[in-house]
Amino acid sequence: MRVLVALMLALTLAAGLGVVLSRDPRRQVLAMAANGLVLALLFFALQAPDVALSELTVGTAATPLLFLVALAAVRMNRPRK
Amino acid sequence: MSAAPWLVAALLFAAGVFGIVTSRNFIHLVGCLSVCQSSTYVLLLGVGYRWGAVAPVFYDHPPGTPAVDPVVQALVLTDIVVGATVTALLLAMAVRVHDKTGTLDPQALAPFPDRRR
Amino acid sequence: MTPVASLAPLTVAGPLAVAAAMLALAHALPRYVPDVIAILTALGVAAICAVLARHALEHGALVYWFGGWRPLGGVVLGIGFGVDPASAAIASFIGLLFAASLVFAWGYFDEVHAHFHVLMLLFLAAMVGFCLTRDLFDLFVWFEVMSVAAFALTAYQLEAPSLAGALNFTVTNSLASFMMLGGVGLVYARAGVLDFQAHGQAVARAGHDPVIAGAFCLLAAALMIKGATAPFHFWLSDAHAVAPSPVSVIFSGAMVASALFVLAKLGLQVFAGSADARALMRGLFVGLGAVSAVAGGLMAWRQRHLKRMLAFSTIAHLGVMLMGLASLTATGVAGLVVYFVGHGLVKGALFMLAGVLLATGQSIDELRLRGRGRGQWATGLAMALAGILLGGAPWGVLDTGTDLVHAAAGGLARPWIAAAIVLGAGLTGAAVLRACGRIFLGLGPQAGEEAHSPTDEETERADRPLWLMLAPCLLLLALALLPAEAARGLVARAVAMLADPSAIPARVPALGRTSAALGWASTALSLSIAAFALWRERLPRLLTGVADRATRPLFGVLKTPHSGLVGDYVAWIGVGLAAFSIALALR
Amino acid sequence: MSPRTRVALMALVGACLAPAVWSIAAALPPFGAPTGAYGPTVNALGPPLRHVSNMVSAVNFDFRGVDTLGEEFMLLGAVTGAVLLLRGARGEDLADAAGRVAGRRVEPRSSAVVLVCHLLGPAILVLGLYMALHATVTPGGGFQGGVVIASGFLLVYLGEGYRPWRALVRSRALAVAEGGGALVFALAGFWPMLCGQPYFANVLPLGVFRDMLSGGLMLVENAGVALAVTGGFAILFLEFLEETRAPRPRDEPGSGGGA
Repeated sequence: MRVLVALMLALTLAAGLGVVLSRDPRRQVLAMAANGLVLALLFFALQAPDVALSELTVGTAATPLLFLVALAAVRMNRPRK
Repeated sequence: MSAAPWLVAALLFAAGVFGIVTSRNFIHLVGCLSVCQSSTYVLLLGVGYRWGAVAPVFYDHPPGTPAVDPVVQALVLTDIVVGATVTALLLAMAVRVHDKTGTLDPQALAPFPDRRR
Repeated sequence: MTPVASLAPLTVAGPLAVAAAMLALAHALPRYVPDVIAILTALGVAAICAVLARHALEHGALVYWFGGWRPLGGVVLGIGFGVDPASAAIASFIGLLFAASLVFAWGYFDEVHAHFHVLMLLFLAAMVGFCLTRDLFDLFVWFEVMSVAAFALTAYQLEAPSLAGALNFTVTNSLASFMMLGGVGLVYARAGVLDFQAHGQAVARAGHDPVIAGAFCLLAAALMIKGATAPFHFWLSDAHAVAPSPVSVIFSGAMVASALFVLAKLGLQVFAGSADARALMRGLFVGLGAVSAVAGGLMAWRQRHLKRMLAFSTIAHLGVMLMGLASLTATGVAGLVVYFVGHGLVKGALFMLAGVLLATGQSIDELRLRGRGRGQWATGLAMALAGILLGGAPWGVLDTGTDLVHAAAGGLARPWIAAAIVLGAGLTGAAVLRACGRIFLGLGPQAGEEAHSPTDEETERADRPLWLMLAPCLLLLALALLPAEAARGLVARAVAMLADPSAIPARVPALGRTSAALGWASTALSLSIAAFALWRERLPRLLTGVADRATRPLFGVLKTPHSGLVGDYVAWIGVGLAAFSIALALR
Repeated sequence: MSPRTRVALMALVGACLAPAVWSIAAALPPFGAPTGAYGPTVNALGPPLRHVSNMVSAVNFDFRGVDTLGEEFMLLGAVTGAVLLLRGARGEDLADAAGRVAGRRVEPRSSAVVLVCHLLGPAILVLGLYMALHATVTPGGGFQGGVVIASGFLLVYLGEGYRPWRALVRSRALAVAEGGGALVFALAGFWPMLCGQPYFANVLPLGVFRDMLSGGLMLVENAGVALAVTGGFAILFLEFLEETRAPRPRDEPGSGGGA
């Protein structure tokens, strides 16, 4: 158990750094989904299934989706001169 | 190990802040903000965790089994909703501001740009 | 439970239920119905809170346990609202300010889905919950509801400056909420409680403890970001300047000061037993308050964009409030409470006047508006009066608050506190008076330093009746002129109950008055600086040139950090936190 | 400041804060051995007093129901704000008109995508409902279930295309669901007050332990949350997706604000 929790904590830190360091927003969306997944697994390991389900639905699916759509919207909008 | 979650939380917050101050794209900045927020999840759930305890759901285990703290889990649930709502608002603002100014670079977005610069 | 106590949840759940119903039925509501409902709800909240405050003042502070979860065997299980007289009075004032602002906004927001009113009611409920709750996490929840409503309202006009201002506001204040949650997490890890009183006892037991000190630093930094004191204040001058004027009335008049009120409450109820927290407040926080007062005053003087000028003046006055609360004495906290109300009344009226000018003069720029207000004698007199009150004239509620802060500062034996208060208030009053003279009398053809400050083309709907906009503004000013001297005894009693909600003080001596000399000094300062700016073309060129050359580097240094870039603002938040930790390490 | 100056400044700040963070981490109770009494007391009292087996839901809806009330209205505020920002600039009257993109080719969907969506759609809906309904018994609840259901609507977009999706999600109905759900939650607290009890006091029959219908008033609150979250997230998805389609009138300034 200790090994699992320690591993998940290390992965969480790595995934968080991945989000910060992916400077291209489109790649960052993938990093964010991965981060959400890692966090959800950490929450399962910490015996928090309710929180893990929330993070899975919000952090891995809904929020990255909003990011993707926002990026698409930004690409579509040619700014007014 | 006994202090690892606290240090991970502090490092996640620091990483998020580093991302915010160096970001050159607002949508990237919003992602960094959510990294800052994930540090609070780690801190709170770490605070309530107990070695060898089960999840605070007494469906498969009888009531009375040592379980981890349900209060912090409820707090983190609220926290996740906070994160999702603020992210949605920020993204809507980012889409609009790009629409009006044609840029998403935080270095170019000042509400009152100084004319003498 | 007494019938009065059962009113407590209505103050929050009432406006929330009305907001939800309004959102669900928005498409079916005729025009102006949302206005009427929102105004009546705000007035209802104000009335209920006033009843609660009066009851608590006579019979002791109420505690309302939601869900009936009373503490069991020393463990606090649920969430309580602590209705002490000061908190309830502040909540009542907030309700009143919302009602005035909603009357002022009548017909301003005519889009069909009542979104403005839904957000305002959420905002109201959240601020009342923020003031009344006695649970640390619940405090965070209302802090965040308040923030979300405020973020959306800031961006309401959907123009580039308002969006950029809203983005800065959202990012900095979201970081504040995460820091607050970090503080709550540390508190919970150490004490295992979230209730203010239970935590206060745990802190007193813990003695010197880095966890408690760290939790205090995080909570205080979060509240000082919301409460916009240096070096956490930068977002305010952006957000309050770009928000619609009825929204800025609430932002400057109540939202930011409520964060400082809660900081005082935490200092008295939760961290009173922590020597670290007390040392930090009485040392560093007093200094930060002084810096905010002077820097805010100078920056306000430098502006030509009226709402931005008022925003900077809010920073100056928040600095004065911080100096009052940081003394952690009964006099200082009483000063904060009275100053909160006095400043809210005057600043609310001033933002309404800025809105009137936006509607009638179709500009927010002091130089462009020059002479355009001739003939609007009611608006002009109101603005002059508000400017004189803001400058520290010894009349009315704001003056009583200032006087109490001066008295508290006297106890700390640091003469520079009085100087910072006089300078900060004097400069903000001077800025308003200069704008007033220029707009309504056409004075001051030659602009000084303010000519170089950024401005914006902004207008607001012009088709609203003038009397409807002026009526709530004049009401606020009339309330601001009420003699608050008579209330000194009541305020002293309320503050004693804020420090210890479980006690019913028998007799509390009224807090004494220092002298009116400092008030007159800051009035004289603001009148003379304003006169210098308005008649500078008649003064010898040598004098104005020397004055300009002497002050230009000062303004140059001050304006650099106010860059409008969110990365800078976040970096300054880090600097502030580092200052906290250095101050604690040097203790 | 340039980003580079800021990094230097932040390094300095980090150097100042590192010792403080270290001393706090060392002084905190060791990980895995919490000392507080709040959580254990809730675990001990929840099953006998409220007949529910999921303590997190018990905290969310009963012990600390006010937090969840605030949380629900935070979501409502954010959704209202996002609608204001997005729809406000497009113009209110377009709200229920299907947006279109001139010149974009309509790609025919591959039958595999359609099949997967047909299979997945109902499954996701059932999963969301299951999660929402069993809030007081097993992990999950109205919030998680609501998000799942709202995301499930998107499969209609993916599988059936834009028009059937727009026919399904009507912004007016969603606003009624969101506001109505939040209203149910707020009113659920007023109900006990009519019986002379405090706000949110659990006055309904509590049901049988480990039964889906256990928890009394919590079930009403949970239903309100599920409705509000489904509506709220569906509105968010709708408004954001609309942003990628609606051709913005080029010469018309934002008409939503008061300016």
